[in-house]
Amino acid sequence: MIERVDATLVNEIEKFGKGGWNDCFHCGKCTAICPLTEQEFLFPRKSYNDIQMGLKDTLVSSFEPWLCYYCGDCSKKCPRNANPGETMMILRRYLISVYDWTGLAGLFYSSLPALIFALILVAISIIGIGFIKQFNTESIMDFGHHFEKFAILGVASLILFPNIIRMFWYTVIKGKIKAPFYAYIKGIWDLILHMFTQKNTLKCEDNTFRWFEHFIIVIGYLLLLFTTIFLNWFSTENAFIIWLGYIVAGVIFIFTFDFVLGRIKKNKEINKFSHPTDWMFVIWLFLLALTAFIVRVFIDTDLINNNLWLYIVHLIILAQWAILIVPFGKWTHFLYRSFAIYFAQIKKSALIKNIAAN
Amino acid sequence: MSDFQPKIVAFVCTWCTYAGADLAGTSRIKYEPNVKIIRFPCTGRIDYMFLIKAFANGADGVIVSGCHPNDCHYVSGNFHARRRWIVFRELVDFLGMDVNRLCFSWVSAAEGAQWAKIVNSFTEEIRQLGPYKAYMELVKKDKNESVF
Amino acid sequence: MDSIRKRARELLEKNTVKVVIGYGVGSDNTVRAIFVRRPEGVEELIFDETCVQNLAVYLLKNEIKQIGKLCIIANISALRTILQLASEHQIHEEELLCLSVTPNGELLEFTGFKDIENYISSCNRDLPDKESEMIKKLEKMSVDERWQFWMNHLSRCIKCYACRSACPMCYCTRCQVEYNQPQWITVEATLMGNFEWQITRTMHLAGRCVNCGECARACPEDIPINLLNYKTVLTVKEKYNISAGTNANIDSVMSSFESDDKENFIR
Amino acid sequence: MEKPRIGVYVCWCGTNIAKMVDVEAVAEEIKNVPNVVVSRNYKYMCSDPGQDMIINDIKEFKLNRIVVSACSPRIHEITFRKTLKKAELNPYLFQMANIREHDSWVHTDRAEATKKAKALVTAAINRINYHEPLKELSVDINPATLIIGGGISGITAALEIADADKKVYMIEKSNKLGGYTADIDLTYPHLSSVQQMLGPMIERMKKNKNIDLFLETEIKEITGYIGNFETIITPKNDNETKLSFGNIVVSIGLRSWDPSPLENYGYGKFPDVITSVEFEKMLLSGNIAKKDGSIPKNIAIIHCVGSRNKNYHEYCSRTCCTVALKYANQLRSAFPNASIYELFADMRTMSKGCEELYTITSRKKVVFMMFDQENDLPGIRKANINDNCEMIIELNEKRSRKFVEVPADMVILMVAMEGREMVKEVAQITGVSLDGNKLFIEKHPKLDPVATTTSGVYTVGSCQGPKSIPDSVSQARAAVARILGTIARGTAQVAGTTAHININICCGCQMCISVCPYSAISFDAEKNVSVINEILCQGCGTCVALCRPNAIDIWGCSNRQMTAELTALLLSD
Repeated sequence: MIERVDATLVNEIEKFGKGGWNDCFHCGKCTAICPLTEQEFLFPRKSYNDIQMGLKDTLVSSFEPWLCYYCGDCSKKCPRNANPGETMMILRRYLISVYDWTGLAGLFYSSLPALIFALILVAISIIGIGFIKQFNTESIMDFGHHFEKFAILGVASLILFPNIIRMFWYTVIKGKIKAPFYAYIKGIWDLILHMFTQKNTLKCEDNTFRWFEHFIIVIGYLLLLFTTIFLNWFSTENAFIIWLGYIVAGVIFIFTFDFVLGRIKKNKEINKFSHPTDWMFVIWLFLLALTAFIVRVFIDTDLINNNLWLYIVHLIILAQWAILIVPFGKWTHFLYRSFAIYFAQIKKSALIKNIAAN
Repeated sequence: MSDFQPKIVAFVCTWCTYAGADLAGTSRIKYEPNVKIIRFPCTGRIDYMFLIKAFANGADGVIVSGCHPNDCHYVSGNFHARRRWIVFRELVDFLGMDVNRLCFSWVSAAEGAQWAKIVNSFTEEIRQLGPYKAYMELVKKDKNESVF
Repeated sequence: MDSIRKRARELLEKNTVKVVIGYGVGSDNTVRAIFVRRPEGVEELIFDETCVQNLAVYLLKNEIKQIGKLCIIANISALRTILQLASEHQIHEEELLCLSVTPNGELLEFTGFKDIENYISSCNRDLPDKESEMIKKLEKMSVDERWQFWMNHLSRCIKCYACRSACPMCYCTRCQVEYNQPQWITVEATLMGNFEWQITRTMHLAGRCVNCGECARACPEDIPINLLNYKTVLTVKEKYNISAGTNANIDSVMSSFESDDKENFIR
Repeated sequence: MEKPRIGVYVCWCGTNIAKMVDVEAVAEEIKNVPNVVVSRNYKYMCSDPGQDMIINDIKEFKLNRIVVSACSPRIHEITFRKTLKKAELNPYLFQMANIREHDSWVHTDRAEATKKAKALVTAAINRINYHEPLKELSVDINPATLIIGGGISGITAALEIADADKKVYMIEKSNKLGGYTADIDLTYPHLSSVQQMLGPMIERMKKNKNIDLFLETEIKEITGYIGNFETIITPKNDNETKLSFGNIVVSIGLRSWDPSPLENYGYGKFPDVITSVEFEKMLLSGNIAKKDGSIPKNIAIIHCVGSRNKNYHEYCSRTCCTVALKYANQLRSAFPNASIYELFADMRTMSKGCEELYTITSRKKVVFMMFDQENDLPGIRKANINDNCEMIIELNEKRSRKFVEVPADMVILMVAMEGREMVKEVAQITGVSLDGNKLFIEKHPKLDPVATTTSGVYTVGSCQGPKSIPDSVSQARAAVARILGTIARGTAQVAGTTAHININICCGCQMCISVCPYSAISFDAEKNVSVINEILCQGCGTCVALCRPNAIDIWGCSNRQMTAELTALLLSD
């Protein structure tokens, strides 16, 4: 099938942010200076072309938006101020909405009222549950502990896993990547490595510190998840776990604070443009760590029983995070990006095999 | 043989090659001093007799150069010249003259470097060929000293 | 032969033409040009395969032109000369009547140049075999051998200019050799002057020569100077696909051009 | 002729020449050349003291020939000719030897360079023996001007000349003024109305008493030369009129190309594939619609149709890219939700404000796609029912290297501009040459872009090459400035270096007539000889080299002069 050009696709993409693709006249400078682009995956210029021409199938099957770590060099050097870095970000939002079978991701990205409504709905539900539990500290905290486990399990199995399958369908199947099975096995290590280390960020210039911050947050976040869910940080008396929880929460708290501050200061290219969901992601992560920290302090100072509302606030933030941000928001970068790198590696080996075969 | 300094005369049109040679000068491009230029208004003006007379007066090589086709200041002079050269070259070749000693070229006013290149390569070619002894003998056998 | 005589007599009797230029018997079994002005003179006219001379050379002579309307017994060379001279505005249709005989002995009478053009287009205009072969032979020689060949021949030239006089295309009021400011070509017969004269002669005939061979026939030293002209005829034919003396209304090869004339030697 | 008394002046040009050439030795040695009376060397011959030196020597030593050995004659020949004039010596009794550009600046061996300089100077001296005083001809200028073609540039020129109170004859082939411009709706880049601009100009043309307007009139022949042209015209419904004029402005413009030969675009086959000219008329009428009257949802504009293509027109038609952008803007205003596609080979938006128009257009959701003009043109086919559009353009998109389909309900072909059907006749009538693209050749593409190689004939506007309105108008005004200058002077000088015929020798073969690019040679049937019009002759000398009996020679570059120079150059070497 020959792909059809569609001038109206930009209207759809525009819902996810105002990109500068109209200003691009394809000088190719962005691609020339990008440290991450390579022969098989040329970006950002190529993606601009796909957007301008409205090549939806090509866009949806492309990995390029995920391979970008938004160092912002391209945006700085663009002679037409077409802002390629932000456009790649917009494309990631667009792709998240495409992969998401529920359609909620697209709704939340394109409509702030809908997002706020959802947040409020979650908050009311938690308060409602508190009401059902007659605001009993013990049973609410017990509910919280189980909610976390089930929320994670539920989100992962009902939303994230189907969405990854959809991503596989759009990119690998429809993108006609024919790679041998062993390539999929071989790439798994890379999948895990990139998922937890995001090591490609280091290829970007002057990005070591940002990578470090990011890395610490990911590790911290996973540790926090681990301590709260499996070790039940809020109910344990084990001093090691408590200290670990304190430290991890504190670290996330500090680094996310720095992230928020960066977005306020806008002194880096990556921070210049902030979609409401970008704000939400860092603020919620920050609040998550902060409330967790304070809840533990209150537990340790035995003040929690008289200040149950504090735990409920924490629980609300946690629920919003787990139900809204994790499956539909920026958190999915963690997943999609690493899978994109995994699939991209497979595509590359398929291409190499094809070249060798010809 | 290599220290032989050939005498070469160049018949050029004023609008293109002469101007091109001027450009070689203003660009300070260095080339061999063997070629001396005679300026004509147009290659169309260059009678084949001048070429013959150059050899009669002791030239070892002759360059004829003007505007590229379609660039003639006088619209079509170079086209007429080209026809004349084609016939003339075939004829003198048939008469046993060494046509390697005749260099025809198009050099525009913008091609200073090209002019220098042609002068240098043609001078070297003539240096390799040596003096035009056959023609010199022809001249010597002529009882008349004056050639005009 | 009879048909020619008959027609010539008619023309002269009716005073349609004033003189008939034709072939007659010369001394020592040769053929010469004769000018018949009275009807009874036509009996002297002959026409056969020995009549190879190009009588068109007389058409431009003032003495002949003054007589009045001419009739010429023309062989193919002469017919071609007439066309070429016409294209150079030297003769005009109304001044001339041409008679000729086909190889089968059929009398032809041409009233206009168009008739001649049509007839010529059906005739063999190739060079004689002997000369063609000689040219090929010379072309195969080395440059030095060719040079030697021509020097041997040209050293015999006595500058009698018979070649010029015999050539019907050499009608210039003043020949280039007659200049002394500048002295293009030496007056006396010197090797270089002879060489330069032949170049001049051939260049001036380039695209105009109808390969009648009259120049070589006229040469008292038997120098094959017609080869030079023939070589140029071949060049012109090959490069521009033009043969002189086939059209009374075209520009000469050397006074016309195509913007994409092909050559391979211009740097 | 008096005996030559030659003064030779070898210039140092500061160190430019003196560094590489031993100028003193050159000046000393050439004293021995016959007829040299004075031989000097000086720092700067072109300076006032240098020129004064020549003037004084001419008076003191009764010099009648001057040789200056310095830089290129292309720089200072005119300077020294003026010096000779000042000294009341004919300016053509002068010759320059170029020992700077052709010697000191290009050689590295001082001895060799000096030797070459001696040869060049000796050759110049030998040649100047045969120089003759030449007369510069002066012709009176008829103050009337003929303008051929009533487009925007012709109208501008006519009004400018008429405003200066000089007579104008305007010849227009069609029945109305305005030419191509009259069919345009808005101009780029500011999208202002053409009709508002052109209407008043045409009104002024009609009212102006200095302008004689001949509509539906063609010219068959023009005779004469600068200052003194004549023609006879037969206007429609009118008697034969004889016009005399001193200058000619050719402004016949161009026409749009019929794109039928480019079968891949299906022009003539699909009703909604239209040319830019047809679309412009649609805009002018205010109704953009498909042939069936419905409104197009997908509109494609294809650039470079027949332009920049070796098989049709190799040149760039120059205005179409920006016009296409203008169309996209006008389409967007008319149909805010339509899909607009621009298929281009290269986006060439030169001129003020045009690049900005491109940027503005690109922000209006116009899809720009590139195709390979040389090897892979897009093709148009009829769409199927479920395609939801009229036509499909198959395009090998160059930037993405992707083969794509573009839906289209209307396709606008930006067609090339080419010479009008009568361009060859006009060129022949006016004695101006056309280039291979049937565009008029200017006298100098950079330094003299409105004059032609025929004095008194100017070409303006797009007949010289595709042009925008401002460019055409500037050219018209530039030509007018030249013409009014000539009229104000009253006379025109014609260089003395022309060919001349010895009618005693000419045998009337008329070969010279066919080679002359300026039609300067005519045939005198009575005397059976060719005659050269010295005013038309530009002195190229092609006829000289061709003339077998040497009946033609050329002043300033005669056979005698050139052979003298050649001999001396080689013998003194």
